[in-house]
Amino acid sequence: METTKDKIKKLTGSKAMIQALDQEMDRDDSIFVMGEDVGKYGGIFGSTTGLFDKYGGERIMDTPISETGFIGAAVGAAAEGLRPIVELMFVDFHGVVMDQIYNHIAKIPYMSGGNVKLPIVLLTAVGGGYSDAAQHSQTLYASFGHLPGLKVVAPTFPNDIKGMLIAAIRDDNPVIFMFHKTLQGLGWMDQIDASLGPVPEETYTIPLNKANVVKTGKDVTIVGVQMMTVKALEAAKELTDLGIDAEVIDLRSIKPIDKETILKSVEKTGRLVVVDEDYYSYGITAEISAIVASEGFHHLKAPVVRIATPDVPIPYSRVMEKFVIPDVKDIVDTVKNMLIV
Amino acid sequence: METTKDKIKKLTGSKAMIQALDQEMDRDDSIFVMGEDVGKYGGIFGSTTGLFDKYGGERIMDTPISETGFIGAAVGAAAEGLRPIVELMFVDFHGVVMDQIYNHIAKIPYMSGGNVKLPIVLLTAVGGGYSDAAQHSQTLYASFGHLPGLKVVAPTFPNDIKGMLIAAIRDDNPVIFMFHKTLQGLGWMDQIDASLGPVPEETYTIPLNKANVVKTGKDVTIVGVQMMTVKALEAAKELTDLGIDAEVIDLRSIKPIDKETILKSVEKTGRLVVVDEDYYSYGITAEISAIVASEGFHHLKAPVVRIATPDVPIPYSRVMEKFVIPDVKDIVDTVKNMLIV
Amino acid sequence: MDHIDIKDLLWMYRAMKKSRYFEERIEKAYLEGKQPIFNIGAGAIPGEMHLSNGQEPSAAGIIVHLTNNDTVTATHRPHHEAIAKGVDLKKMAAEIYGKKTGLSKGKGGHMHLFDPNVKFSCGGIVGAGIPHAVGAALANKKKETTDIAVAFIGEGAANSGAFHESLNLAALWNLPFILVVEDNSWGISVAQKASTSIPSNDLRASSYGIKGYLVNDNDPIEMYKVSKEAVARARKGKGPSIIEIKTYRFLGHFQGDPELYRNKEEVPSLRAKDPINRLKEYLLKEDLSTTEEIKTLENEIYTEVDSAFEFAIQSEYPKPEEALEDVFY
Amino acid sequence: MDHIDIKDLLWMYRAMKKSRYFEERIEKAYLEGKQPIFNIGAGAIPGEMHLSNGQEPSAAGIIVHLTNNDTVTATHRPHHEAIAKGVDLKKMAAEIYGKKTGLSKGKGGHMHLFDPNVKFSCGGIVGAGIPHAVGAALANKKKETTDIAVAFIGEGAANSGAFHESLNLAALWNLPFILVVEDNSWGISVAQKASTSIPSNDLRASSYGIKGYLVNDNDPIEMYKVSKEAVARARKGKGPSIIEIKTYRFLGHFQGDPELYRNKEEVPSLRAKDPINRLKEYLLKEDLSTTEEIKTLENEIYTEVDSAFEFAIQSEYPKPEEALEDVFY
Ligand SMILES: Cc1ncc(C[n+]2csc(CCOP(=O)(O)OP(=O)(O)O)c2C)c(N)n1
Ligand SMILES: Cc1ncc(C[n+]2csc(CCOP(=O)(O)OP(=O)(O)O)c2C)c(N)n1
Ligand SMILES: [Mg+2]
Ligand SMILES: [Mg+2]
Repeated sequence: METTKDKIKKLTGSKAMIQALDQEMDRDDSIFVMGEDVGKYGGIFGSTTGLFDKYGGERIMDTPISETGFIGAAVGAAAEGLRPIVELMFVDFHGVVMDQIYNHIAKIPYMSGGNVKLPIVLLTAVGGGYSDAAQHSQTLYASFGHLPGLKVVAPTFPNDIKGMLIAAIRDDNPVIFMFHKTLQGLGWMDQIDASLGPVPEETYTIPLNKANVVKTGKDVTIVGVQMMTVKALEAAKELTDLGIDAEVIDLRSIKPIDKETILKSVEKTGRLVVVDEDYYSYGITAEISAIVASEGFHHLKAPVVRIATPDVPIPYSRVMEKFVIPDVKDIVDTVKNMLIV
Repeated sequence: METTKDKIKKLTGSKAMIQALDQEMDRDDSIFVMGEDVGKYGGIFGSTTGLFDKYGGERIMDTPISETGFIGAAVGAAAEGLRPIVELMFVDFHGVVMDQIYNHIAKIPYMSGGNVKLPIVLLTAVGGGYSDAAQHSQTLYASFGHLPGLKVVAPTFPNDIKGMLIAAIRDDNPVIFMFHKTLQGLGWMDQIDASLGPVPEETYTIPLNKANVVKTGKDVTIVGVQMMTVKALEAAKELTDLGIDAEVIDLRSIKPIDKETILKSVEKTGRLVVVDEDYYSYGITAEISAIVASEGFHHLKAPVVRIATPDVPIPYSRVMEKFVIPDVKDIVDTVKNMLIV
Repeated sequence: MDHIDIKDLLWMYRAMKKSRYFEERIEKAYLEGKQPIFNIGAGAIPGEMHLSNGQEPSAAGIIVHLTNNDTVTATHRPHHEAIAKGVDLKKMAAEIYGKKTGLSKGKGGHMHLFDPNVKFSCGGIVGAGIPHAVGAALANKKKETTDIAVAFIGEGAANSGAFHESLNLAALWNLPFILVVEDNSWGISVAQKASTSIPSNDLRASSYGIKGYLVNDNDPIEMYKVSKEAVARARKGKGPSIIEIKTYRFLGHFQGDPELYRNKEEVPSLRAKDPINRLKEYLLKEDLSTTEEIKTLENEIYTEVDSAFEFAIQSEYPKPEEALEDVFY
Repeated sequence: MDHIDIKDLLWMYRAMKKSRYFEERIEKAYLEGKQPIFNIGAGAIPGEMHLSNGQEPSAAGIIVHLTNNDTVTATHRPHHEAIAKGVDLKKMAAEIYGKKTGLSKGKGGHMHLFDPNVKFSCGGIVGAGIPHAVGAALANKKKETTDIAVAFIGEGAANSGAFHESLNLAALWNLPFILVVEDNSWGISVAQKASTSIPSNDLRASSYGIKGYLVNDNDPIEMYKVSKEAVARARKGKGPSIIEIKTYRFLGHFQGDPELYRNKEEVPSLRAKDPINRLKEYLLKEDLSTTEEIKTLENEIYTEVDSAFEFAIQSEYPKPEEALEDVFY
């Protein structure tokens, strides 16, 4: 990927998504978007802003609140050679359409012996932290990662958001593309630095199966995804002051997991901390700990450490929500405990 | 629990379930059952046979194929003080009703600050091995274990089936009760010894949060659930001939997991093998390996080993299905590799 | 004044006005800490906020016929129904403020209000409350009471699978169940015409062999009358009904909604037909009440609502670690 | 013989008879290795087996009006539709036998048949195929073809949420879509009356502002006529329809069903009205065909089906590790 400076602009996560969609829709007429409020509204979390004006209602289609209907319709449309992009407004709503997602979109390519390809991208907003309570604050990374047939990605930074979304659209397999609300850089939510970043204007792809070492270090490996990557980076900064040199890996892909990158890092550091905004049990912290405990066992100098949202629904009240979602301090304290005894 | 010999009879898994339901329904008028074909048919996998004749259509209610409707109705009925038992015929169908299960049944007790209790038992049949293919052969243990607010149990033996079902019915929290088709001892499926076992006639309960050491041993800890427990026991027998003394733990409860029993065993054996009929990634093998790698790390003499159905849908053709579902030989070979090098 | 009880109309006026005033206070409080820069997670009341201003007739017009033992399930836009149903106002306000004294000790928030004392609940998933009410109606039937259950939804929710499954069940089992569809023309930014293949959901009653009623133009009195019949039928075991009311959404879908999708003239023209004013004028014109009486009633409301807010504001926050309670393993 | 093309009726007879004979062979083959003790997982064809004997008119009567470019989605009981739609018979038989030469290389089985060449698919989740057909219809409309999509379901599936969401979408977007509801009186053991609040699903068309048709008594010719109209309307952009046909289920829900829930006399009385015989008699009575011609046609069918089974039986099984192919990460 050759890029010159003047072709790179700082974009928010939302703008990076829109640019990816726009460039791909421009290139390929068979792409269209269906979802609730993706039209004039532009997507509740800014995934499609401006695209309705450019592409019209035939290609940016508002739907009724019928997730099984329209996400199921993506199957038939994809089987006919179109490339549907469907938005499930909040990942928390997956339960009304999970059958279509996991029994059909995910399995038909396999059940047809590879004869039916379903190039479907399911966009969905994840994440808490703004008191939207138990039914609108989840990430559910592992709920999708557990089930076969789906690629599941959750990029953190605008550059990755654009590159991985283009890769997802061009992929002939179904892809669940999770974008984190706080990382969209929306004007009406928390403003955080990580939601704005340099994005090349040209089209490019980033693989859907590669983690990314976002900070190198030698003392401990911290793996996170989306907001937990951001917090791990902040924690790493604080740890530097304590003389601890942490390596931070941005997972990016929930399924498949890039074992190699993680194992290589643990080989170097000997220590693993996994941080997850999703629920603790049967989540990312479990999977990555298990990978390392079985395939990187002999490199481990200390027990693996898991930091995740405990197994309770996300509470509404800010004080309680802050308590359950892992924070920078949790990471710093954990690593300190691990290394300074 | 005091039992005399003459009060114990050998029952199949199915008969054990029915006895539990019968005794509880007899005791408590507020209990009723809803599900597809639970009436005259008696449950596709024999969960309610005979109960319609005894209790009639008001308490053993056949429903339309409207899982969101009738499982959602359990919420309202439970909130009104009844104790609904609902059957989701195959766990594979959960996708059409997952919203009711995980956003409402599981969360309302919490979202109401404990003011609304939902004593609902969701019965559901799990398991493959008879060529029912991708949409009728799953166990999906972790899909439920990952989400907060649900107790999730999956007993193996008739004695546990009865005791845990009674405990589930009496519990004031929602419980997902998974029964394995092959362990029901049905006349039209594979006949296996484990599906028949001694069951006390009187009512009794078995805790919903305790694993069970079904064979003691000192060389390696093998953790399984349902059919994988059965296979682990067979494997343990074969291993004995090789001079390997395996300890086998029947997990029984997917959520919460009885960490103590597992950690205690690994403390003794120093070696862990987890076997799961569910999918590999983000499954039981991940969670238990992670628990041990973080809380029992210093007892581990070798890398943990995970054996599970790989991350592909369950194929129809017998040769391929046999290949994906873990078998006795897989366990034996694994343990041999682990111990005899 | 055939079949209309004056007391009922005054009750309705009180419920509607109370809801309106409650929400006016919420509207202001919600912006505290969100200015000059709006940040959904900031301020005294964080998270999404869906207000029902304009939609009061649908709640008051049917709940006036209900008792504490009848069940109501509502949606993400629940205040008008909660207030009409008699949900504890102090605890409700405290819950919205995320306080320990709230209905759910701060765990629920404005989309998740539960008051089992008056059999009220609501939730944030479109359509999901319908089967809950069907289940309550099933329990009522099993217990051989004359209690009924009413589910409220928006017109958008009427295109969800839960609508169909629930109505078929309720009809099949002849349950004491009523579905109220509040057609406020919008499902967030999607117009009724862009979501629904027919003009109104009372027409869908024939798919289940049940009764369908349509109330036009947000008319509180028509809602009252129609509901009276539907409630009586349900109590008598004559089966479920659908009532659709064409109602108004004065505010955005949620607070902070830029509302770029709707015509600037829509809201003023709806506000000109404010149903609360219309009911007041009716009461006065027909000599069913006096300016005095209404003033008194309104003052009572202000006092009650203000003290609920006072209670909420003064209450303590939960302890962080209380987050781990109320899930039982 | 207004609007009936003789060739069409012969085509229908062929499709119906082929399906029947195919299933008769399956019925026998399914029991191989399952006797004396029935074990669902044993034998040449393991797993569940849902046969459609008696239901052939619903498939043939509409598919006769379709081309290879029209889409059909079917259910767990898919053979009659698959065969009428022209799914490769050899590969279909091989798939059911779990062979490498099958439609899906043995990965799908009888409930999961996919033949993209003739745009056929089916699946094991009740109701789930409806939105797939709606999506195909949407694609047809986007591409401005005159192709249409037809979803088949049982009457049980008509109470699923997917039914409602899909029909509303199809109607709203005016798609070339037809839903055929096969009411065979049963959803496994649950009678139509115990699952459905109204007598037939054509009545539900009014919930979507679309056309509803009812075909009584499993009548192949009536199905042909009604479908002709519905297909023509869909092709012309006049919107979706629901066709409900009252059909017969001769066998149990699946093979091995003890059928304790239905009256012993039901099946013999249905068999007495076998629609294949009725169509044959009609063809002969009206002099549209001859005993000769029908004999020849039947012999062709036997040969074709037998050689499909031969192919399936002779084919090899996949290699175990092929299980890991066709999921792409
Ligand atoms: C299953 C589901 N899908 C989508 C949403 C997001 N959502 C919340 S409210 C809403 C619009 C609801 O419209 P309507 O039913 O008409 O109710 P109104 O907001 O107009 O009161 C949507 C799409 C949701 N909460 N649940
Ligand atoms: C969502 C879902 N629920 C339940 C089932 C189990 N099941 C398979 S077929 C069937 C009955 C279907 O009845 P109907 O739609 O009338 O079709 P028929 O079998 O009569 O052809 C049921 C309940 C399923 N496969 N999917
Ligand atoms: Mg609305
Ligand atoms: Mg049927």
